[in-house]
Amino acid sequence: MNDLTELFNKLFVNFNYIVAATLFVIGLYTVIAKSNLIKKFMGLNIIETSVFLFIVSSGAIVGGKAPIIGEGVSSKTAFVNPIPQALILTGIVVAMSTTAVALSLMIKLYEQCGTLNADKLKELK
Amino acid sequence: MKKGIIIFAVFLFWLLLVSAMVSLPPMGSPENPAYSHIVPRYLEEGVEEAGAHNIITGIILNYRGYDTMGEVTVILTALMGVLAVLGRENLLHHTSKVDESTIERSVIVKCVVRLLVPFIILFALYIILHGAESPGGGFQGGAILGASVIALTLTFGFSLTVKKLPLKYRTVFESAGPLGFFISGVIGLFCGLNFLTYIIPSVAPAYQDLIRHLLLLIIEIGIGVGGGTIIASVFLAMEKVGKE
Amino acid sequence: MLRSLDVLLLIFLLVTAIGVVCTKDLLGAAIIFSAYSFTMAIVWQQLGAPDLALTEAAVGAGVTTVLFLIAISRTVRREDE
Amino acid sequence: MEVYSIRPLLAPMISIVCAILIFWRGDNTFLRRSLSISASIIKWIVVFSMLPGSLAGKIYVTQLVPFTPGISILLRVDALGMFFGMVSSTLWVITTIYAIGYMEGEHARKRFFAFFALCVSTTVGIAFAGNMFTLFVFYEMLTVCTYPLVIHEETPEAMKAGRKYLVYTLTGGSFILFATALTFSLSGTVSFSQPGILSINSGVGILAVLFAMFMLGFGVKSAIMPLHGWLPSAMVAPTPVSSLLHAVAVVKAGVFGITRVTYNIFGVSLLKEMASKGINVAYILMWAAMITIICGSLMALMQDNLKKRLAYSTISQLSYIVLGVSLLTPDGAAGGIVHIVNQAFMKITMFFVAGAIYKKTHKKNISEMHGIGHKMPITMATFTVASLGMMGLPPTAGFISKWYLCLGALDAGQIIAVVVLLISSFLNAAYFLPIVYRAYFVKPPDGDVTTDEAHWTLLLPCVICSLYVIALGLFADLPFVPLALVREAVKQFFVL
Amino acid sequence: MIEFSQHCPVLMTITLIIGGALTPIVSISRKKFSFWWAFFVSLLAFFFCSCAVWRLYTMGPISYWLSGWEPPYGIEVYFDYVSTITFLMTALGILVIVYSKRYILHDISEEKLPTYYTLVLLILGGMVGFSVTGDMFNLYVFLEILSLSGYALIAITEEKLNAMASFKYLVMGSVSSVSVLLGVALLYNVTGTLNMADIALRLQQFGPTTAVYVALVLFIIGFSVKAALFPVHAWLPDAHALAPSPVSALLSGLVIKIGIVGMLRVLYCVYKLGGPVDFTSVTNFMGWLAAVTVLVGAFFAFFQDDIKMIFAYSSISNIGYILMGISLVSFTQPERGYLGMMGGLVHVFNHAIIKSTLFLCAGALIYKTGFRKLSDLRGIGKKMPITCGVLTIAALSIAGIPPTAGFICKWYIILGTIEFGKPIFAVALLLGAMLVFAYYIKIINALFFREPNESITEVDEAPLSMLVPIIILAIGCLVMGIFAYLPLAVIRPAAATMLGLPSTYLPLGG
Repeated sequence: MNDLTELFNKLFVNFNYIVAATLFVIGLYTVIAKSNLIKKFMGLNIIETSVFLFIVSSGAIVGGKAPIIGEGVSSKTAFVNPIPQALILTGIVVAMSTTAVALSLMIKLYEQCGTLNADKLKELK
Repeated sequence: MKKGIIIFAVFLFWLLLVSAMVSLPPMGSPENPAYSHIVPRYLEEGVEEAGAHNIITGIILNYRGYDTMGEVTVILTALMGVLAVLGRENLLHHTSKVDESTIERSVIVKCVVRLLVPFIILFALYIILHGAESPGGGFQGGAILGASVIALTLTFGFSLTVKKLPLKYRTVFESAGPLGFFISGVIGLFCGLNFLTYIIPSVAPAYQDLIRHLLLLIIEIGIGVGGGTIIASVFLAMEKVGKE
Repeated sequence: MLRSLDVLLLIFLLVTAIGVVCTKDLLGAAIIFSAYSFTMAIVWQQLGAPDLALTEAAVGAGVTTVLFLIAISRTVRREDE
Repeated sequence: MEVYSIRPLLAPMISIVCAILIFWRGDNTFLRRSLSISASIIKWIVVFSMLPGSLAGKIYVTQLVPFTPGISILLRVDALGMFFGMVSSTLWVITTIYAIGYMEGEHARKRFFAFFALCVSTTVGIAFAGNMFTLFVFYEMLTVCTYPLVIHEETPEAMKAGRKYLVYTLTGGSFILFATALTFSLSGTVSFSQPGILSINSGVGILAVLFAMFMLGFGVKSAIMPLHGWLPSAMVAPTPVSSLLHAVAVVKAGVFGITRVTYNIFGVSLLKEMASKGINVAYILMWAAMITIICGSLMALMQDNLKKRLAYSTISQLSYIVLGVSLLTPDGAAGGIVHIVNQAFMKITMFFVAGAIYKKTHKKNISEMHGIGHKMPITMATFTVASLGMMGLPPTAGFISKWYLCLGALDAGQIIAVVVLLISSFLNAAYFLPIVYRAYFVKPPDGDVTTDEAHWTLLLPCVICSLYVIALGLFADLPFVPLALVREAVKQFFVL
Repeated sequence: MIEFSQHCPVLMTITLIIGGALTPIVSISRKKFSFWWAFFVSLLAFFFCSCAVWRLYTMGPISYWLSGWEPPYGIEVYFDYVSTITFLMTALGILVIVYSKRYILHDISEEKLPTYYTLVLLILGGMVGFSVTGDMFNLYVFLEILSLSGYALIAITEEKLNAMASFKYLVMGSVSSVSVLLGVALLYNVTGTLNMADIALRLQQFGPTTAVYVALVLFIIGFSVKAALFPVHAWLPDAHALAPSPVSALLSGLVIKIGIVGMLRVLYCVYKLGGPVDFTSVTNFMGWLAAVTVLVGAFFAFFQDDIKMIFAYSSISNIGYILMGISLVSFTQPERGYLGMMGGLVHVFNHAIIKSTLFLCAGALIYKTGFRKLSDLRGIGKKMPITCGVLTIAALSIAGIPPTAGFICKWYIILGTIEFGKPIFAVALLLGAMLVFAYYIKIINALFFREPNESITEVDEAPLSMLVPIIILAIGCLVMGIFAYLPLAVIRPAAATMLGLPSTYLPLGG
């Protein structure tokens, strides 16, 4: 009983992480189960953003402010962790880049094969 | 049946992830190793050392500048990928769906876009140049810059944009990101310092700060211009349709 | 740490994600995906990351969605095609 | 006494250079022929220049490249290696002359002669290998180099035979590779030394497995039953190939490997020690050899195709060697090893004859060869000499090996081995004499008895080899004959 | 020189990346100039890499602090013994670029030339950066650079199936990248740092938690996809077979090795033998996976008729060899894994050389004849003797026939499995090698020993710019086998340091 409460507690404390994990598997399901290529790629985007959510959350601090240290801000203020944000900035760009390449591939694929359904494409081969 | 198996496998994976997530240190606590190991130095001395009030800008341009160089290379790679797959647009052979569409764009849209775009570009420039002090920076500004080009194309057509932004200039601007890093980074190298070092000890202390600002600005502008142009180019390459 | 708004946003995030998965109309899915990105941007703003919120709003909700829309306009709109 | 010398390296290099030159400029017939002959003669001289030293107990060594600590590509000519090197280089000269005559008018001669040279090079490499690792390297190279020769005809049948050959030998090679690695792991070295490098401390069970793996590996090329399947099918190759490679180089490389493993990796004392602990691997090997001797002979009886019959006879004769080696007595080993050269000369004569007959009359089957002795008297005379040698009648070379084998078997107390050898002699008579009988005493169907010998390039090798068979029997005890070298080798193995 | 050489690890990366970024600019007016530019850039990178390697073997590993920030605060580039693979990458890069000069115009229009060379330089830059970085997130960034350029290079031709192959690769590759990123994130959350050495140190302090194990699993999944191990290999055959041949050579020779380098970095630099996380069970599992991969790859190759498809499947099989070699580690007795590790690492080099030779030869055949099926290519050996001869050398080499390069690794991995007490792996490997040889013999038979195809007339030897690279590579195949002590001397310290032994460690037979 006590263990259960503790587990529940932990789940709730790290709620953001749990949501990120859930989003991850939702995306993963889309990638695996959906046969439409554009849909697959939306799933992939969900996976990527879920990881970003996880990383950003791990940098959050209770009552933290954005880490912009201007004049008049006392050094006592709690700032959130800036490193994850710097990483995710890169991550977002990478995600967008992958999306651009993938979508152009799909456009070409459609021009050549006339379908974007993975099952039908397999038959074409 | 197939769906059930997938759901089951995905569920197992979820359990794996959750078991990891639960064992992590509690979120938001300042005692976390993630918060107590490297971050204090960034927060306390970041402004001095990195030369930016926005610590994030300091990290992405200075502490972890190499990552950001990789990042701008990634978008360049993406553009090259799109070009490899679809090829550049060519005014003689291509039009866009926008041009072919028979729906006349309404006057209101045209007016609003014409009015707004200068402001959007101004805002983008502000974000690019003011990245060291406030939220934003090179890439965010670049994205907005690119978005303004997209807005123009969608309202006034493909051929106008292609004419106004000739391929020759775009080719140069697309590589601006890595190039900015190269220019700023190599200066340190020539002074016998490590790559991407912005503080040049051989210069009089009064000018050191100025040089650093200048170098960081070159990078910011490089990222902004490069990012914006690449987004526009990707859009144009994907949007074009072959003429019969 | 958790505020009710955050919880609400996170749950909305899950709902939009499932919405993306379940919508058969790709155009609709792309729009929901845009909403998802926007929610994500707000979540990040709440977590003290305005830089990221700005980027996600511009790139995730903006550019990525536009790219999806172009792709859909150049290819198919229904998922099963 | 070890002497550093470049000659062990020179011997295989000559053939390799020759092969490369043939690949490069081999389209010119004259150049190709002169290259082949001169290379084989130069090599023969190089190898024989080491003979006096070898007889005096010298060991010539060339360290090629340091591979890693504990392992290197090492060429080391001890008495056994010298012996095998001598056999193969001598036979190369003879076979080259024969091949020039035989291959006249065939296709892809450039390829044939180039790979022929490569094969000899690798065989000499096997002979001179100073450790198991080097031996394996050359052994695998031999497999690969032989392949284009086996499938020379490029007919579907030849391709099938080639495939079979590769599957058998490469599987065997894998066993050897594994066993070599295991040896290295157990003893920390793979160099051949007296008396063996393994010790009983490794455990009898694992040693038995190791021995079995080596035997399975080398047993393929030495065609111990049931690993012999490839040999009869590989007879589709042109006769010079069958003769040199399948009667001499490839199969002898197998038995040579068995000898090396038995005496230089395991060593007599270790095998005896293992026997005393209850696992007598040599005894099992002996039985395998005996079964192969009898079964091979029986199967030879059933063949009508002359080359096939010779192939099965080879299978049976090879096991004489294995039998001698597995007896673990000095006389037995001497008999077995000297049979390498004796059998080589006898069998190559027969193959040459078969090839000459085929070239002249296009007859392959024994049942068609009525009265061939009238047409080709000299050729058939050499065949008769070789058959008598196979039966082990004095004064041919075959008698010498059988004599020593029987002595060794009696030494080891294996009366059954003596019995098997005797039965085998009868069987040999049973499948060779009818050929001789048919050739001389049955009238040819068309009654044409005018003499019509093959070209001198085909005839000369047969004559030389058959004379040699007799000479080896008559002057067995002179210095500078193979037996003296074998005695030296056996002295090293048994530390006499 | 010393002063200069310490900058080299990062100089070679930025040379390739900036060179790649500049390619479209320098060739605005003359598209064909992009070749000369790419050639120059790759030569320059090769020069820098040689300097770095020279320094590594005279003065030890190079730790380079970018922007001058000390490691946990800034990004560290760490050029250690494993990074010598960059030497191979830059060298192979030059050869592939030279080869592309004539070949690539066969596949793409002149319009796309600058794009092609940009992508080649970027993929090289990505791989080089990936191999020398000492920072986990930087690892991910370079992983993305090289993956994205890889996807694009496959789809650069107008062939119908290429886009599909590329997309398959892209989806699986992206999922794998994301799982690597999640692994990095978990480790960051636990340790608070991104520097590899620092993570290793802090993992020792904190001890293992579930998250650390899960991160390990995620890394393994991610890098397995990149390396195309058995259950997640599906993308490889199409992608490698359909790409233009020089690209296939790069992908099969180098890009799949990135998965291996990643595993080495994560397992042996971050998690470390003797650290708090006992991952023997993981490596054990990887060993079995490798054994299955060897057999599966070899088995499927058997049924192919397309010459490049055969090579692609054999890549899967060979990646299995490498993984088998590097997974033979014992947590408590690192010395026992030494020989296997050597074998695996040597095969990283040798397989890269051999497989690029094969693909480039296949490319030459396709370039000249237009055929890619074995049944169509029969008898071509008489018309193109040099190309086919080189192909034969490489084929023998990959089957592990001595004295070629492939034999060395086979020997070491088998020795390693025996030393490690897992002879069953050796059996799998030998069986795989037999199968491999069986289908390479099929190729050799078709090229040399079958009736020539009548429809191939007027075919002569490939042009010089294609012959030179393949001949150099063939010489590499032989030299690496005959003078095996050269590569072994280079690899030895890498194997030792991976296992936490002193870099001069040298057991008997090692």
